Amino acid sequence: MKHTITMTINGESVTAEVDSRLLLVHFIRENLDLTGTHIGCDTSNCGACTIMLNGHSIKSCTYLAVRADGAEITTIEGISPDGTNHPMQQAFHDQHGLHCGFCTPGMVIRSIDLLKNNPNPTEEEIRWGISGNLCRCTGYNNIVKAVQQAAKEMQKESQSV
Amino acid sequence: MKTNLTKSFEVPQSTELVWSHLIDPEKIMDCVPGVSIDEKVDDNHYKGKVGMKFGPMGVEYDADIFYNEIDVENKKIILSGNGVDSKGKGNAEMKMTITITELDAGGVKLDAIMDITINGKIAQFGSRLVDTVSEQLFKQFVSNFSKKLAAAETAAS
Amino acid sequence: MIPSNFSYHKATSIKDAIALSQTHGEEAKYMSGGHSLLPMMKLRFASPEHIIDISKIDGLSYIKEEGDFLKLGALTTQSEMEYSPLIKQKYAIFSDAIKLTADPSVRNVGTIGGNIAHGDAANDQPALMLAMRATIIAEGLNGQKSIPIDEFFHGFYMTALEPSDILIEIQVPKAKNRSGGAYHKVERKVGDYATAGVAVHVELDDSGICQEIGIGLTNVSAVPMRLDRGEDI
Amino acid sequence: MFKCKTSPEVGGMGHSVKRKEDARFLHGKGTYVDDVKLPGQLTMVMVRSPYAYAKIKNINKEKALAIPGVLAVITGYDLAEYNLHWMPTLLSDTQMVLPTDTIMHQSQEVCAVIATDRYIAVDGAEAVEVDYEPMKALVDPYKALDEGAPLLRPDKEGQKDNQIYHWEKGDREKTDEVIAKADVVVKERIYLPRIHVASIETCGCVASYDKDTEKLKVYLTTQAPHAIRTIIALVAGHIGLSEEKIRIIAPDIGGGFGGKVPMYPSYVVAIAASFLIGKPVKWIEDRSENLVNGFARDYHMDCELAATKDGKIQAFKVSTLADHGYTDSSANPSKYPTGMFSICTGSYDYEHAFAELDAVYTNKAPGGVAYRCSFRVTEAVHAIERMVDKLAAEIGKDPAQLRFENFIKKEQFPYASPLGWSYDSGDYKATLEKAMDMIGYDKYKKEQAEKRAQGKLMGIGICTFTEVVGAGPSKDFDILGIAMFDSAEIRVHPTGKALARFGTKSQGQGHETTYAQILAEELGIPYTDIEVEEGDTDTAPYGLGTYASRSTPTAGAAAAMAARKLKAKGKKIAAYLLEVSEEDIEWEVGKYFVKGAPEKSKTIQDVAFAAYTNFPPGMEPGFEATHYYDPPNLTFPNGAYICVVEVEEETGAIDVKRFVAIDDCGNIINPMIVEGQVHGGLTQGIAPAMYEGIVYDDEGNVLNGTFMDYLVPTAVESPHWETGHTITPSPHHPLGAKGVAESPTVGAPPAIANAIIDALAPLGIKHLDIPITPAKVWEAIQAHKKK
Repeated sequence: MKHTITMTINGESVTAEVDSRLLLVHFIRENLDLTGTHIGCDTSNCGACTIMLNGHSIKSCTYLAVRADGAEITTIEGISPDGTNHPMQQAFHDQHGLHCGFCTPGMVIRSIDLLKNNPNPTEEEIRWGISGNLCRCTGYNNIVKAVQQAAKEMQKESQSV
Repeated sequence: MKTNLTKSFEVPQSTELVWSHLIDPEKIMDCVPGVSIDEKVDDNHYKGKVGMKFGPMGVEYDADIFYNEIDVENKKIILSGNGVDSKGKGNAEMKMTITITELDAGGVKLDAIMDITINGKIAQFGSRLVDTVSEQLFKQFVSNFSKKLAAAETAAS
Repeated sequence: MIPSNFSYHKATSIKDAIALSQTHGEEAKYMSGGHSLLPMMKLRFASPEHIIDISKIDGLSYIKEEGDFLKLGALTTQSEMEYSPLIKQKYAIFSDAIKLTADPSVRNVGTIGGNIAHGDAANDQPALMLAMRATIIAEGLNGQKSIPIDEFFHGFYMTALEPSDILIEIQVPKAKNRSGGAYHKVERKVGDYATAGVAVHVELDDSGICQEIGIGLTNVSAVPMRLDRGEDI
Repeated sequence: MFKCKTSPEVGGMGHSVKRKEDARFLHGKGTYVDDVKLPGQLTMVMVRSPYAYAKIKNINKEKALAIPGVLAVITGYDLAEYNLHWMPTLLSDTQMVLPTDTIMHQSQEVCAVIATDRYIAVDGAEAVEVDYEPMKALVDPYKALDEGAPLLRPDKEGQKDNQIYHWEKGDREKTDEVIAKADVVVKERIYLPRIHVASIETCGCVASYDKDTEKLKVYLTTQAPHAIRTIIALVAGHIGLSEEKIRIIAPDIGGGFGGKVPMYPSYVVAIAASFLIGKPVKWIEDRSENLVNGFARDYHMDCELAATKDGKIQAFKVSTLADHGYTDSSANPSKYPTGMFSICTGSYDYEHAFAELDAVYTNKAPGGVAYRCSFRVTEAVHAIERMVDKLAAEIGKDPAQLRFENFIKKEQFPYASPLGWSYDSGDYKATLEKAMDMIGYDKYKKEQAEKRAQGKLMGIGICTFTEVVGAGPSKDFDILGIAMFDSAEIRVHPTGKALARFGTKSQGQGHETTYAQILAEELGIPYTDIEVEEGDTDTAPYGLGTYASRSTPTAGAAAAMAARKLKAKGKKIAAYLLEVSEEDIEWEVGKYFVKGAPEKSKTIQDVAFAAYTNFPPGMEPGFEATHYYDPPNLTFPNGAYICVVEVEEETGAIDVKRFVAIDDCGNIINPMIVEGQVHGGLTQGIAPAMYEGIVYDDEGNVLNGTFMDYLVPTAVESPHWETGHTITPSPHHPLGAKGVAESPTVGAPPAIANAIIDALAPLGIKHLDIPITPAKVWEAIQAHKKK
């Protein structure tokens, strides 16, 4: 069964025909060639496939593409489309919050969502806030530091606006 | 993976009635949730299907069911079954021993021991479910069996 | 891991959903957040032929106190509960449990109604509902019905909901002056299904004497369980 | 401490420069294997066995082939036509590519479905009908050696039982004798469970064979692209895939940790499928497939440690049973079937030791890869470090004090260990002292005494380990006969910028930055002007790859040596340009100058330009150098880790309060990256210590085949790590460096286990195997209460 869906991805409107069972992560990666969103576990445990849907982080491996009809989606490629760094990306770079880079897109998106609900989190709140995103390389210390740095930067930004 | 259930339950009917139900494959299998007998191979060997549905979840096995032992004297039967997942995702084996004892106050007590072995996908991904499901199936069996006996008793009188 | 083929239907209203369910019969399943059902479909433990998406139905996402009840719309996400000031202030037991349920991205999608309607004894919300003596409001072919929580869970993945019924609202007795609860969960790591969990809700009178107590247990049997003996004490 | 020779702009050794590779990963522009999309590409999905041990009676492809989009179902019979159904393992055993008669472990590949798209391929795999005859699986490795145990590998000529090999090292008689006479002997059977590296990116490949050019190109999740190229040529040379026609490209790798060293059957099937169909074929594992593809550990170790009554260690003996699954596909050097396990004598000075190991076949998945550790060092360190703690408990001595009294002393290096290693350098005492200072050891000892008095369970655990990394030297180390060296090739362009290529392959270690820093250190060319490339066998020099912490000890050394060749050539050019003799030229970072006249100088960039434009008559033009570095010895990083835990008696819950890790990895190239590697390794240390373990039931079912049940730690389980360093440079490495990424994975599990056991000591509990979960602790507490 085919469905025509229309959504906004990274600011651009996309219309496509999809099967009922097509998973959103495959739609993003294979139909749209946005390969920054990764697949790591298939069971919504690892968070490598995390994207932003209508302003909330979700795991796109456990979401049907057809259900995203009408949604506004941001993937890692759309976090800072002009090629500069979002404060979160900059913080991951500054704090060495990534090694192999595979979990990084999901981790960055999740961390941005975390700060939306809690702009000034404690270390413990950050750890709980990224608990749905597995990283096998960094041991998380520097990811926590990166989120702390980004929180500071983003608060400065919001104050200066 | 293996799971073992040891359960006892009591029914108010007579030993004869209970025993006659136990040794009749159609009557007893009718009480096991999801089991249907399609073919009698010989007196002690039947072929059928075991299908189970729990909410959205479902499995179906092509099964062989055997009466391994019918011990009239001790009122004990041993049943076994083995089934292959109809989609080739694994198999299941079950051995059930039921012994009945007459109670002084009337009625009988049934002691059942079930050993279940499951291989393949359910063991791999559903291990947290197996014990729960087995417990539930047994409960349903007890309830069905008790009802069937009661109905038989009513019909007889 | 990819689900088997199925047909997807988007329900626009409760009536529409029920009609779709009627049309497609037993092979149709409702999906709200989908975080219980879709993983089972990806593992191919479940292969429904029809999915009726109820997540787009308007008006089923709310958290409000009305009359004697806290009313939770079935499509309220766990995250909406987590960040609701009302819940934080007056119903801390939910905050306890939600923090321990899956992870933030899953909670952004997973709904309170789905968590209960799935009938999984390892889900966290059912124990809370038992402890607080909630009432489940469902709508089906013959209109609305309310089901006391003690009659709701029938067995493993089985509830009092008929195939066409949709859980639409959960009603929890409104918090009293001196009432409160907590949820404790033993899990192997954060976000895991409960090895076991216990939800306790108590109501005290003005002198601090316990008048009411509700205790619900997670994942200790095929159904979410009330600890009657504990409550009797 | 290390003093930087270069400015931060040049960014040589010791500078925490930020990583050059980050930008693409942060913007979602990394290219991992699953991101590769070639024209006409097909997808392959494997059908896998639900049984651990079974005969295949029939495979019916019909229903699968009837699905539109399913193009082929490839079975072992199809491969047998090309003699491709078996392949050699890295340790010269044999492994099925696809079976023709018998299934040997659950989830083994049965056949492959090739389709136009992933979804169709999965449907196709479900539609293949396989008729199995299940058999009783042999799961327990101890039973594998029983008389009358079913012979699992009758296909192997001369194989009479399930033993793969017996290995031993050291003097058995003398060791037994010392143990028999010793005042104190502590014994324990220690099990290190089967675990999986579980890199977040699973394994996969895109194989593309071009019938016209007869060239095979494979994008592959591999840590060792050249070795894989040679193996493919050895396995499939007879069908025309000869080595010069094969190109392996390892693009960005989403974590390796040892799991991406071997050649997996599905790679071969994908290559065969592309060869047969003539189109690119992609195969990507799902997580459940990944978790049964390879494993680490699975060593059952019977340990005995003998000492005098005041705690002077005299002898250590360990007898191990290694469960290898149905074939030995350990990724170990040929002459070292048990890897570096003989490092098990540890950081202590004593004379007598004996280690032996029996490897057996069972109906489990093969593997024997590392899990972020140099070949079997984790097993070795766990054995000795648990035993030293057990000895301390036995004689009532503080475990730190016991270690101080037995350490190899700084002045004893190079130290000949009883089992044959020559430890290069270390200052174990200083390292442990630093760790104790940092955590406040004495303060915690006091706190522990107070807590115990209140009936609370608190533990302090120490691990002082010695690692052995950086294989070769080639005289001892080879894989399938290929000597273990590594390589660097540097091309300095006329404008003084450079391209450097290596035989290794980064999987997150930051090679693009650290190799550039090594070259910056040696040549004075800013690290930002140096591009580093790895992973493409058509362009990179031959090397054995990245695993076992060998990149810095081998390829890092090769970089320095190649740079020194360039420097020597540059000196000649500089002399020519400055019109003095070569003897009059001196070097300081980035610049040649005339002795006694520093104002007369040429920068390395001037010299590079001249190498292409104005070089001395008769000199070979260009400014390039290649070096294949064959290390004279391994390097021996070491460290002291201390962990403090509290255990809740009622529930068994374990709270890691503090964890301090002091590492000595010699001279440090990039402190930021080293610290990051240590953090990551520590989390991969707590993982097997408290959470991970592949669980098989008696029938050979894997009971935790997804991340729902295989418990990879999140940021919540992972403690806040505290790290520090001591530095004793390696005397034989050109940069004095040693390698670090695996030390923490080796050192953390015993520190954590020792801490938990220490916490439980008042209850009489003396040992628990890892993973030490709350459930296991709770059960142990209940059992001891009953006593």
